[in-house]
Amino acid sequence: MIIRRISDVLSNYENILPLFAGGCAIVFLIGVLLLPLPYYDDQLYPKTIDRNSSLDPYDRGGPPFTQVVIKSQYPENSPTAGYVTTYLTPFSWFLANTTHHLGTTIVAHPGGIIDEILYNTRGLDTVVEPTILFIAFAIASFLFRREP
Amino acid sequence: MSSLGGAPWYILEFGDELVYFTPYTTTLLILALVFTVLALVSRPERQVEALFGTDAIYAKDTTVDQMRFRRFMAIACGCASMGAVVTGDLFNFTLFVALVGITNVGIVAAVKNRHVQNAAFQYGLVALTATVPLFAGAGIVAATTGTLSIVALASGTVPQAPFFARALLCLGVVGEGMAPFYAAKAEMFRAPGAPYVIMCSLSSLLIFLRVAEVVMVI
Amino acid sequence: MIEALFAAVLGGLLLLGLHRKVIARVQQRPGPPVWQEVLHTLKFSFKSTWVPETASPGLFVGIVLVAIGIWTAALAVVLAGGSILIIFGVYMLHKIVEHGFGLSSGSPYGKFGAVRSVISAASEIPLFVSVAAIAVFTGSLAISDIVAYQAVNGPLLIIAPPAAFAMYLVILSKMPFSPFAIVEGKELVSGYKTEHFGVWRAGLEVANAIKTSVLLGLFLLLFLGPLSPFAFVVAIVILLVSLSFVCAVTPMLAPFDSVTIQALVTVVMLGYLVLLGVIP
Amino acid sequence: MMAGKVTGLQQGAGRIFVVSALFLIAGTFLWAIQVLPVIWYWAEVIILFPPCCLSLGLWWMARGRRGDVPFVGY
Repeated sequence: MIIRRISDVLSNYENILPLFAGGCAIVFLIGVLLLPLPYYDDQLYPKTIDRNSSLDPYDRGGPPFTQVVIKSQYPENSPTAGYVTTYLTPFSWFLANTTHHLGTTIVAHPGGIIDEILYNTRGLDTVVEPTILFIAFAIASFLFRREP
Repeated sequence: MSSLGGAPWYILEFGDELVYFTPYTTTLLILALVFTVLALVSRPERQVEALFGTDAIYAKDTTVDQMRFRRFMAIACGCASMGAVVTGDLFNFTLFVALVGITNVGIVAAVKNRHVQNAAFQYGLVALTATVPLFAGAGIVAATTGTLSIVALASGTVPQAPFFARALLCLGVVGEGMAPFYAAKAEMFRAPGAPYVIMCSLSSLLIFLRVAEVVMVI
Repeated sequence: MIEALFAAVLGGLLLLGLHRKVIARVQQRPGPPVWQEVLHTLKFSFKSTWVPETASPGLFVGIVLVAIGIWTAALAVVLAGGSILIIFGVYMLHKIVEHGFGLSSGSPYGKFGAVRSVISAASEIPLFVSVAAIAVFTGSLAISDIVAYQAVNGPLLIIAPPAAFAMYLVILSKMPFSPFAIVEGKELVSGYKTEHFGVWRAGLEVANAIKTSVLLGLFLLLFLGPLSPFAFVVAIVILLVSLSFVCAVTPMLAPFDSVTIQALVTVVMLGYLVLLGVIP
Repeated sequence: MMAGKVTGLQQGAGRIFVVSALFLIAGTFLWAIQVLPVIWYWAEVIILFPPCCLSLGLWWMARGRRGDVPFVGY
């Protein structure tokens, strides 16, 4: 019976990856058929590429070492957008305002270096991205160091 | 705000990312929290096994260093799914979902059992592949609507996200959570350490529930 | 709330007893009395109770609390007329409860029950489609809105029969003795509940009773709309008897076949959604 | 009826039962006179009903004896 045959295929976990890849291929094919998708001009994070800049693909615009001009979705929530302190969670912001023990350098935050390359305004992403990296490192190092 | 999950009770602002607590997301958050606490406080069980061809019955022990690592991974997984269910930003959501996929592999990575490891490897490959549709989905939403905030997308001030992007998001979450095709996941569940392996399934169910709301809203 | 909770527990236990009775009568057996499940729960409550030596104590006990808690929450959502997405979430989380019950004891029977419960996660997918189809017609997912919509436009059972069918299948897969109840197959002793005895089992029975009441009641609210209390009771009994008939005359499917059939139903339902025009 | 003496576990369970039942009754009363908002009342019931349910049975019959090993000796 066809059901028995389908469930035979499904029950073997070696077949999961080909099945998933097949699903991806089908969806992408449908996507190609649905092209072109309209590009929405009023982008939240506009990007102007200055081909003449010496920093070409990485030039984020604006004069260096000052505030970057950043458009944000909720300007009222991020009055400090463009400064490195934008990263701070409400708790860290409270700490930074009440004590002298919280450095505000971008390097103080594990995500800082990575996210400076991305953009200066999205808080939680900065934390999650390096977390993914570190978790992957943790798994790899545990597997490497564990007793055989 | 569309009324799918109820009106938000509280909105927490992380700069450009809103974390919002509707009845729906709060329910999911509490469930993730409860099981994370369970993983934190309960010791692993000892699986009783019978050896084939003999009358020997023995209990598998989980060593302390294994237990520590797996507990760490289970808690990380719980935190990742908590983030995924409450976040109000599409890109942030995809990041959390990717984190869930990695920690799921981590939970069983320490188990010394060939069968479980093979399944975890297959699962890891699928989770790896699934990041492509996942981030592509978020990228297409950004390109066609100009924003990533789920609140803004739900309010109807920007164009609706195309069907293709939503399908990609679903596909990505299906891959990260291995949602309907559980063959590999079922094999992973043979590993001892119940409080931790439960997080594998819990996290994927939670992100699945959340993506259902997200694709209906955007 | 408290009185509704007691009504749900007692009603659910009686419904489960009726379920066993009808199945027995269809199979030409005398069957247990209808209040058997109530007696069962009382009996389990008063039995000597401990935690197995190999079990993970926190999870072993905690999962019983979670089981009762989530279904109490689901009942609260139904009473408040809240979003069916939340009930959907609770329904899917019942899977985790099954894993927890099965895995926490260390017993092989429980473990296999839990592994089967992971396999059969596809059984929840038809619910998604059902929810989506309801959203298309009513434009809202709040139970109160859906009931109000039906008071004006007639029952959804007539407007969207495939959605009702999908939901019926989902309820069926959670009934004991159903063709999809692979997690508690008799070849695994009692599946995931094997090692939970005494008070733990009584707690599980309470959770199951609330679950049965919530799911059957929800089906009536979603697809028949507002009913008078008497009509509600009659309808819930009719619904249950129909489920029992299906359970009585069908054998249990092999685990992966059960998953495949439910996945195929989902595919059919997706086709229905395309027809409705949700998916362009 | 009850053989053996009451153990510490039973006493603890009995206390949990009394406390949670008192809270549930108080909550219902406060909700009925409209002091407690309905959402808090529900939250209280959801949190307290499960332990109330279980501790009643534990108080009755949990002797706190050592656990056995499943699957062995059948």
